[in-house]
Amino acid sequence: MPLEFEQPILELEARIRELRDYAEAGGVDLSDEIGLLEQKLERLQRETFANLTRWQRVQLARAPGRPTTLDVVERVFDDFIELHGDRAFADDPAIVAGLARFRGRSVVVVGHQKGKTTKENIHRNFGMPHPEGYRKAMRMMDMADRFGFPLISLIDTPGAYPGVSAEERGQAWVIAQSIQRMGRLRVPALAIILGEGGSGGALAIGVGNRVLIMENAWYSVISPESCAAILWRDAAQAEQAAEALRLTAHDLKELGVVDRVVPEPGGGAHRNPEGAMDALAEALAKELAELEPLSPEELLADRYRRFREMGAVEIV
Amino acid sequence: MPLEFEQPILELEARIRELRDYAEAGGVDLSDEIGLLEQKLERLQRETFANLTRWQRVQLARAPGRPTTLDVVERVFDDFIELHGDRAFADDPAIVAGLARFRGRSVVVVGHQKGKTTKENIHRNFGMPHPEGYRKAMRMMDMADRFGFPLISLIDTPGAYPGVSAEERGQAWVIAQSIQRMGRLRVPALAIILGEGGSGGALAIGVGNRVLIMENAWYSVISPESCAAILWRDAAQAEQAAEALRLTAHDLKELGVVDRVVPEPGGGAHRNPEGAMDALAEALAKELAELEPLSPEELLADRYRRFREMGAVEIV
Amino acid sequence: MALDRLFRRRRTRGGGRDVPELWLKCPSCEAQIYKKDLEADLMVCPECGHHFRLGVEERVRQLADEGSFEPTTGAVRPTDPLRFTDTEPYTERLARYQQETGRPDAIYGGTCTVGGVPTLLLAMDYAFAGGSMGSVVGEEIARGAELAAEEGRALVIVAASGGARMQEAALSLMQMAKTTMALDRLWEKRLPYVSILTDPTTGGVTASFAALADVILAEPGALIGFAGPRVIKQTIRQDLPEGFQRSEFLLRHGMLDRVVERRELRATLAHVLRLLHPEGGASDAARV
Amino acid sequence: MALDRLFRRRRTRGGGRDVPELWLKCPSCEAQIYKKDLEADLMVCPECGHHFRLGVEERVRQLADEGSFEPTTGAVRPTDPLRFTDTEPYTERLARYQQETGRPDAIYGGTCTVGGVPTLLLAMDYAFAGGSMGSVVGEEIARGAELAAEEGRALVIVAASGGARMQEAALSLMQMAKTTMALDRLWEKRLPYVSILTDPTTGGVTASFAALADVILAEPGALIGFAGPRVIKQTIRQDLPEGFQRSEFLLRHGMLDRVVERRELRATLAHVLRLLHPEGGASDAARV
Ligand SMILES: [Zn+2]
Ligand SMILES: [Zn+2]
Repeated sequence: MPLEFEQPILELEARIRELRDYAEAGGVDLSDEIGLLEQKLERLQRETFANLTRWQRVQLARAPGRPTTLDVVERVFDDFIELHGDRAFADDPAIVAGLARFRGRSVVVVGHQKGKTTKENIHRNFGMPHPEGYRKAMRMMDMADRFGFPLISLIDTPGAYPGVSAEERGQAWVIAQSIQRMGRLRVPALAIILGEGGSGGALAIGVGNRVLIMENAWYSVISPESCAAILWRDAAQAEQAAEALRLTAHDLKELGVVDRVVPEPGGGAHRNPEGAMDALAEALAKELAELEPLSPEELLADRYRRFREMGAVEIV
Repeated sequence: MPLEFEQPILELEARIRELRDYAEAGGVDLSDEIGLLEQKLERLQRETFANLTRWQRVQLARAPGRPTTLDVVERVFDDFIELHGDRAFADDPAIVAGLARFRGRSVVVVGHQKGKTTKENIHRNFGMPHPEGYRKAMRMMDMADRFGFPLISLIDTPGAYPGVSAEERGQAWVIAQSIQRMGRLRVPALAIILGEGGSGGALAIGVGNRVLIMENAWYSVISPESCAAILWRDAAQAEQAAEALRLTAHDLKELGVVDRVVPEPGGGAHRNPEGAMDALAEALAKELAELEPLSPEELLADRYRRFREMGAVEIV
Repeated sequence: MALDRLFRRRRTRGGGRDVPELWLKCPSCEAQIYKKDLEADLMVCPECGHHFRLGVEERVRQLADEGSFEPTTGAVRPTDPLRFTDTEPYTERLARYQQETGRPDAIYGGTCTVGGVPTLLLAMDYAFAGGSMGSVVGEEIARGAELAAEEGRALVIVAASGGARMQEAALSLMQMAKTTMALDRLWEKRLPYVSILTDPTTGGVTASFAALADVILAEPGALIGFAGPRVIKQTIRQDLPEGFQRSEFLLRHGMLDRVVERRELRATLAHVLRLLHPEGGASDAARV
Repeated sequence: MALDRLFRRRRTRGGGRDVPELWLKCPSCEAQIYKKDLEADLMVCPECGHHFRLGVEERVRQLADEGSFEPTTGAVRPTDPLRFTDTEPYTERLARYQQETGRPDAIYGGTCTVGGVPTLLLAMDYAFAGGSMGSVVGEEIARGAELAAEEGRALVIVAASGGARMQEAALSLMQMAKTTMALDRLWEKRLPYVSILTDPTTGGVTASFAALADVILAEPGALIGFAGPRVIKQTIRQDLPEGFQRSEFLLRHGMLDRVVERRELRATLAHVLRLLHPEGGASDAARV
């Protein structure tokens, strides 16, 4: 189902397609008309996307068809092999992890995983990890340190799962531990917010030396819906909450929370996932090249400095 | 309930007590007779304990009244404070852990815990840990390394719990991890087999720079009963299996598996727990004094050497 | 402080009477308790043992050795980086809480000794915006950890928080990483860190520095968790199990070292710190 | 090898007939399978996929790059340190297994390459005393880890074992610590260690080196655990859950990285080793 603000674009596209089919079938030359419509389409798309509200970005970040972690490991990396399990309780399908090559070098990859169908989403718990998922992530961080491989984390979660079983098995504890473990990595750590960056469940694998974000992704301490439910006492005020939270890629760049915004192709990553992922690959390669010359001690100090400076306070 | 081979000793003790009561009540002087009987008692006890079979030692190791980990932390250590939990799933009452002082220095203590009553034994699962217990033990090893405190482990378990839940949560994995974690300690590690040293469940906290054993404790790859059930296809052959397994303190000293046998008072530790624990304290103090001058690297190398040499092979 | 607010609320409901309220109703057993008795009992219900929420200054008084406390917090003040407004501008909310509590934000603490051990003691103020963690709380905790490391002090943090401060959005979230990473300054110096979880400790505070202490203590009956009970109930559409997310539940599930009654808290804390801190001295037994 | 023994048993039961047995019955689906077909399928039932136990030499053939294997085991021989006798003296048992397998003890392996990666490959021999770990198995594994570290090789161990060898009592138990600690030699050199769990892997082998690999693979349907199912059944006095302690169960419970069919095993192993080993070369994709 297309998003509301995409409708005019999609309709125009459909009209162009029809026209082209008609021209082809009838052997008529409609290239001028089609050309004009295509210009109009391009303008419409540019204008729509130049003026997206924050809430519309949130919808884009959730749009079906956006690249997921498994899409990225398929296209951006070579030789991916998924590794399973937390060695303690279970394998959590809401987090995918493994080894791969990125432009020749071995890397460790870990990321949230949403499903593409309802069935898969139920299996993946809509990308909301249990403690086991974060424990698997920590095992991958150990692996990265053990072999000196960079860690690349892909963030796309509404949040850590807020359920009884997750609480029983220490959801808060494991998120804290994962933040700490990632902060202690002696190898380059790159985090990318692919789609949704929901709170502590996102940050748990977000303690990178560099934090990148896709242009239409969001990252916040709370989802707009939950924020609205608490502060406005009305979840329907999500649009307003999204504005207030300043949760878009450009907001976060301004706030210093992310280091780089990865541009998405016109129409958003869900309309052209390959294009989005290729842009991501370029950005990753650049950032990684900057980090690789650093010693483990420099990487630790760099990461400390990065997060130590976060926040806005006044000293009197 | 006294052990069978203790009966003659206990009967003689009772007779002496009766005689003494009678003498006191009637104002009669029976000191010669009592003196003779006391000599006889001393001889009987010495002879009985000099000729204990291995199976009888196993029974002593299990005798109610023997010092448990909680008894030892109470008498041998000062300022003990129990710490709980594995930070992942549960607190396992079959393993007790905490901080304490030993002759002025801070130490980390971890040990199996059996109950003294049926109710307590059910609570303690008869000293058979689940994976959570070993995870708590590993947390204590982290704590010892973090603060540079010696780790002292007290072993007294029939074995790790062989149940469905324990298997589901990775009993084998956690034992292996605990062995590895203890092997990597950068602080002095002392292990003492207090009573029963049942297999991997014992070794999981047994990777000390020095391994001590109480005189009437046992330590083996399998309990005599289980060994008999497998090799003789008859658990009743436990006595024979105990002989074959050479599982007593003196056997293990001969095999090089333990470094020091801590003598128990006449009649065994369960008849005089304080005496046994005071002997243990002396032995601990001596061993610790030898280890404390060693650097972390020397301690690691020492522990590696100790276990690397274990085994009996022929090279052709 | 939580109590002051409770009083205010009750007075308002009662119609603005002028009579000072000398009696309090225990929210757990509903007993009427004479206020002075409650204070003498460290704000623990003498009938049922319910632990009332404690003001931060009272908390410090109860934990620090007498006369040893010197505040270090207060110089760090909140700003409004997002120019956040919900039903009320963030700046106005802040001003109100600042006036009510006399503090710039939801944290208070300083240097002291506990059982003779040099300590940096911080307490989160639930009365200030539900003890929520924004940039100031994060900064004060990071500074606290760094100062403790520099001066060779133990770090003790009394947590009481509804979670991250929404009005600072992603910047609040980043405080989880900042505080967590600052703790490593203590690790490097082998200085202990003890966390005391009080009612309530949830969200981003539990999921960062509060869960990472060497020793984690909690007051009885405190609500402790990641997600709040309401959110969980919405998620699972079932009633929550009895005692769920309370201290005793967490102890059973392996997340806490000990649940400690308030009257024992200072002694237990001193006990732990003396064992862990290099200046903890010889055995307590030896002292006597 | 397990299969040879199976044959012998069947022949004996059949009354010592001379006819070679060309057909085998699958213990899982009970299909009659032509022996040559089974061998061609790497001893995997073509009907149901059941993985028959594999001899160690065949195992090495299936995993090592062709022509690369040089045995390193065999010089370490068992003794009888406890002069152990149950229903039969340990020395006689040993002699019988040695004669049957042509090996001194329950392990076989050597240097090779796997997908071009220099490797030290060890396989436990279930046909030798149930693959039990005594001093020899422990020593060969420790030597293997040390040699791999010295020569810059990956370590791969194919586990198949009923557990520790009772006839060496406490000395067997010590092999769990010895093998575990020897693995750290690889850690220091950043060399990978991959464990392959096959049917069955239980007891002290699972609870030491087998569970500690960087990557843990398992064949489908293998029995893997600490305690044996019989012991557990006795303990809990209930039937065990369906699929309990099988590879797929362990994967779900987070203990394994992957369950890999035998026909994929060499490729998967090579894939992992190439990613983890410093001499793993460039991307597979780049090679093509
Ligand atoms: Zn009450
Ligand atoms: Zn079959």
